[in-house]
Amino acid sequence: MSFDALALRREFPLFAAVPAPFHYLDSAATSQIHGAALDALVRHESTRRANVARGTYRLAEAATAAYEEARAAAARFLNAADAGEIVFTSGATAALNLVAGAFGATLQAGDEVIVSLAEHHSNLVPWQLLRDRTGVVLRFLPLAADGRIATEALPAMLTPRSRLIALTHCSNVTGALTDVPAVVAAARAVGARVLLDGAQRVQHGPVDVQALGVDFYAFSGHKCYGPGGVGVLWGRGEALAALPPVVAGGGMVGEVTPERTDFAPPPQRFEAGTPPIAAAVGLGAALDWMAGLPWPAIHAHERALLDRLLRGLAGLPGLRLLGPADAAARHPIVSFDLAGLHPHDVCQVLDRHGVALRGGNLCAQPLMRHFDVAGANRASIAPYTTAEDVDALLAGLADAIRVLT
Amino acid sequence: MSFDALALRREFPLFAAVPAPFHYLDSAATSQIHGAALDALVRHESTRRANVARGTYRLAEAATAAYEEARAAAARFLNAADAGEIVFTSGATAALNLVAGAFGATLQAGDEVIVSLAEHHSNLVPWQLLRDRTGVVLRFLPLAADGRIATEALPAMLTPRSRLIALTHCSNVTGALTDVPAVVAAARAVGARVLLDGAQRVQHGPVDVQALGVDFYAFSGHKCYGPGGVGVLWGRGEALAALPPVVAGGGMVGEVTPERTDFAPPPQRFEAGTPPIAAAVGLGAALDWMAGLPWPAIHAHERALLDRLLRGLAGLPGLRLLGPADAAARHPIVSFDLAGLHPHDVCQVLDRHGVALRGGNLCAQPLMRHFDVAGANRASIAPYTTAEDVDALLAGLADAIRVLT
Amino acid sequence: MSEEIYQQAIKELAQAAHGAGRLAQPTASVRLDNALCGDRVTLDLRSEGDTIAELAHETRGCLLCRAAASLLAREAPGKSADELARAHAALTALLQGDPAEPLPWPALSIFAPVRAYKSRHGCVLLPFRALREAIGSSDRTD
Amino acid sequence: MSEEIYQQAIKELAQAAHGAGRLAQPTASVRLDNALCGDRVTLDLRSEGDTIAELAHETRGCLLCRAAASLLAREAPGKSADELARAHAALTALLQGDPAEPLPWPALSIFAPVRAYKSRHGCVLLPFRALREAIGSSDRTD
Ligand SMILES: Cc1ncc(COP(=O)(O)O)c(C=O)c1O
Ligand SMILES: Cc1ncc(COP(=O)(O)O)c(C=O)c1O
Repeated sequence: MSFDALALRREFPLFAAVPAPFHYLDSAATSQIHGAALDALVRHESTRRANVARGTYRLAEAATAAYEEARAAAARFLNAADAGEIVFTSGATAALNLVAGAFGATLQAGDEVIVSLAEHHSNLVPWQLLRDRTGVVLRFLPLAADGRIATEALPAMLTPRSRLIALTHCSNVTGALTDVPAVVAAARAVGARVLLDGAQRVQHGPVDVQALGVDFYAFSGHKCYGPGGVGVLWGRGEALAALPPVVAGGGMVGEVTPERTDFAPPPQRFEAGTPPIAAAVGLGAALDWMAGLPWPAIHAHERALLDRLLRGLAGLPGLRLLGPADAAARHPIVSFDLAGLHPHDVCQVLDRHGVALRGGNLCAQPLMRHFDVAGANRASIAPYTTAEDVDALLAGLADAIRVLT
Repeated sequence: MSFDALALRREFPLFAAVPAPFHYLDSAATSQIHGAALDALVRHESTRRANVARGTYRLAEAATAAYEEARAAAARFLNAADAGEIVFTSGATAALNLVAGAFGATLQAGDEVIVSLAEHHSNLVPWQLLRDRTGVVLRFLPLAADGRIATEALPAMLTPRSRLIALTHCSNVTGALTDVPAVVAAARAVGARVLLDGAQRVQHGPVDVQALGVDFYAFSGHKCYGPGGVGVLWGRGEALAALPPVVAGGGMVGEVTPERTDFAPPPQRFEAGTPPIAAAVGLGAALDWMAGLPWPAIHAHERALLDRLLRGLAGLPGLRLLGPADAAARHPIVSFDLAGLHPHDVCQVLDRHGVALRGGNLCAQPLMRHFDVAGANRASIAPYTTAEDVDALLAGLADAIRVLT
Repeated sequence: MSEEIYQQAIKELAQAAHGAGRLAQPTASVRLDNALCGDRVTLDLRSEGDTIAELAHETRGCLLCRAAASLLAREAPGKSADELARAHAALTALLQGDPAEPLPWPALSIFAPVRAYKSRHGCVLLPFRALREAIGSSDRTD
Repeated sequence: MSEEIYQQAIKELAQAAHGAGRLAQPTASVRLDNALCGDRVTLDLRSEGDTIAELAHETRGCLLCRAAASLLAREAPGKSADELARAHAALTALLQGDPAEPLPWPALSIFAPVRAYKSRHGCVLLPFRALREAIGSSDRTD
């Protein structure tokens, strides 16, 4: 099985636009947008733009149909049982906050929510706000030394008050994949629900939420080759139906009087106001495009690059890998400390080599504390990444040591 | 001063794309996107796409600079004292909910929020949710017979517990402009803050929040010739600084530990997660474009069309205007009942004439009840509207009477 | 088949408003809203065993919704829950452009031109959905 | 003027870490974070009248931030609040590409190459912002 990353690159407008040398290794922060997604967005805004689900004229019908087709595309991508289980949000953060607000409203003081110490701030701080507001108890799954979530500790942590386990599907720092079957089994044993933060998972291929057996799944369009400003919350039908609305406005109501209002069923209940219509349509195109990719070949390609990167890093003086040392059960996201050099200095030197790398606390301060660092350098590999990108990074890191010490 | 609406239309990609006859009279639901806004969005996604405010490589610096320049454009458009007073949201509904959540969190049971019976659901239902959650008292400003907000009733309604007056700047049903000076004077007298819902106001030209003297201002990009999926909350510096965050995640924090988190200052405090970067950049381009338009000439053009429409409507049998009968102190939004015919039937017949009109409860059920109708037909006029559009509507309405009765 | 949605037959049915009003002693009552357009049907049902004995409705809606409610009220009495489910399914298929032949109730064909207007399908189907819910709820209370 | 950000002088200043540590009896203390990158300066100040008598800091940050803190700690003692405000303003102007001539402290010129990298301006300015806040807060407690 062969896969041509260079051919794939040509489908991404940005790579044609940025002059060489340019080695984009920050897809975990935002992936580049695929041409089909951008085209779909532009086509929508310039030929079919109208508000959705309200107008009866042809343009509005076409806009509504396109928006609902994007919902169907998201359902296919996640293998959701029904398109009505897809809620469009403005991003993964908004989706996670929606669950924190809505599921949180169904909880009592003393009920427990479990997260891990490896969460992105977007799946941590919303739960802290909930805790501080309501007296819900927030508990933290510990981590193994290499940063993996110690899901084996879960059964002992759960109690009859455990209501929700909210974990990242794939760490944005280490790329480690969470052992979802273990989590779901433990959750089922106490009747808790499971929310997965799929923000980092989705750019590496379609997901099967039914096979995973979870209850909620959140992700962002801009991290899976789609437009910015749109995201998805999937919720199992009955799980979504049990949630009250958090954000209110046009399009999510039944009867409205000054005294009281009743609410539309999901997904509309959770889509107050005009949604990001064209961005959702672009996301639908990105997800359909992804669904047609040769994922086994892409994973082999990404794996080869990950091995090349890990080998190269191992040869650098003072390099400390944060996260698993092997390539198994992870996506190709690699964070590391380089001889104690500050990540911003390292990334600045890399930039001279045309290497785009992210450095800092990576929105995961508890995990940084676990590794006892203030910040890290992170390289992330996507299907359009090439061996040249990895080699440029390795050369740049060697130069950074020279320049900075 | 002459203004050429036909020339202006050529700057909007949609008008070239949709075959004639096409008479778009639903700009109050969503305006069409200006070419400069769409181009700016596309240019951003295809040449400068990176996450903002985190990366140090050149692409990320360019993305951040473009995003912050969009913030500056919004500040110029609103005449805000500082770009730091501009919070990007996913739309007007999100902005209004943000105030309801954040300002709401500073209120005690028994504190009062005042809205009117003419509000769009997006500036009504969030306050109902707040009331039901916290015991804040929600009071309703009454309306004059023609649907105008009876701001003269405000001083008598206010008490020392009145904390916020949240009103539409321009009605999405009648186009009536709220008497803001009266509201601000009354609010100042009791120390209440004022929030204006500017969703319908912004497509008719720049706003001066400092001259208005209000504290918060909300609007959506898709209603002012910008992309969908982005909106703005402006807040006076000290008013914003006094608000806690509602939505949490990456990019809005200081130090994060499992036990506690501290928050960045505004506007970042209110922009959790990856914002709609390219859409904001597109919105900035739309606002800059608007700032350069000959507004007095455009208002004269809109006024002439409004007069033409009102005259034509007056000649139709069984037509009942909902809202002021004159063209003064309003923007060109006109809602009406046609001989008791159901708006969806009317709009369906209009569609055959290529006329795009919105019919229904217009997300303003309390106002519909005030007018004692279940729904209404709404025609809205924008700078690109022509006399032909208005004439096609009038001919279509005559036909609708014939077809439907 | 005419492509005019607003055929004389539709207008006449809406005008006739068969079954308009409420029942004194319904075995089931359902109120259903079309959240997107605000149309509302309040439907009362009196069933005897598996048969609809009486049906009445208050319908606030467009011509299509009112015509559908009127047609339903004219046809339903004396029919079984199964027959009504078949009519509902046939109407849905008709709107989706895949009509069953022959239609269980020939008059359903007046809605064929609505096929092209997806945003209006809900208007036509609302009374049928209300009836299905009413039958379901009277099942439960039997 | 070299365009290399990481000049020897920067590295040496960061390495030297002038003023590293805490004061036993500060008249003001300020902790300031760069929310966007997580750099942090904790700055202690002992002023006598209008003059900075002593300054110490704990800085967790990049080379630029550490060099700036070190330079500040070397230069500040004995200077007045006004002189420090002038140095702060001069550094800001330098980064914005509009340098005051002559610079109040010649050594500030080592930061000129940072001009081109907007995301790093905050790193250089963080210690100066912390000092300004510390001076402001000791004013208030005077
Ligand atoms: C694991 C994880 N969760 C959540 C998020 C938040 O996504 P967004 O910023 O698109 O809302 C991110 C992105 O940084 C992430 O990596
Ligand atoms: C007066 C008014 N307020 C708020 C809104 C909500 O705007 P959006 O749907 O863009 O969030 C609208 C749009 O319909 C409106 O007309």
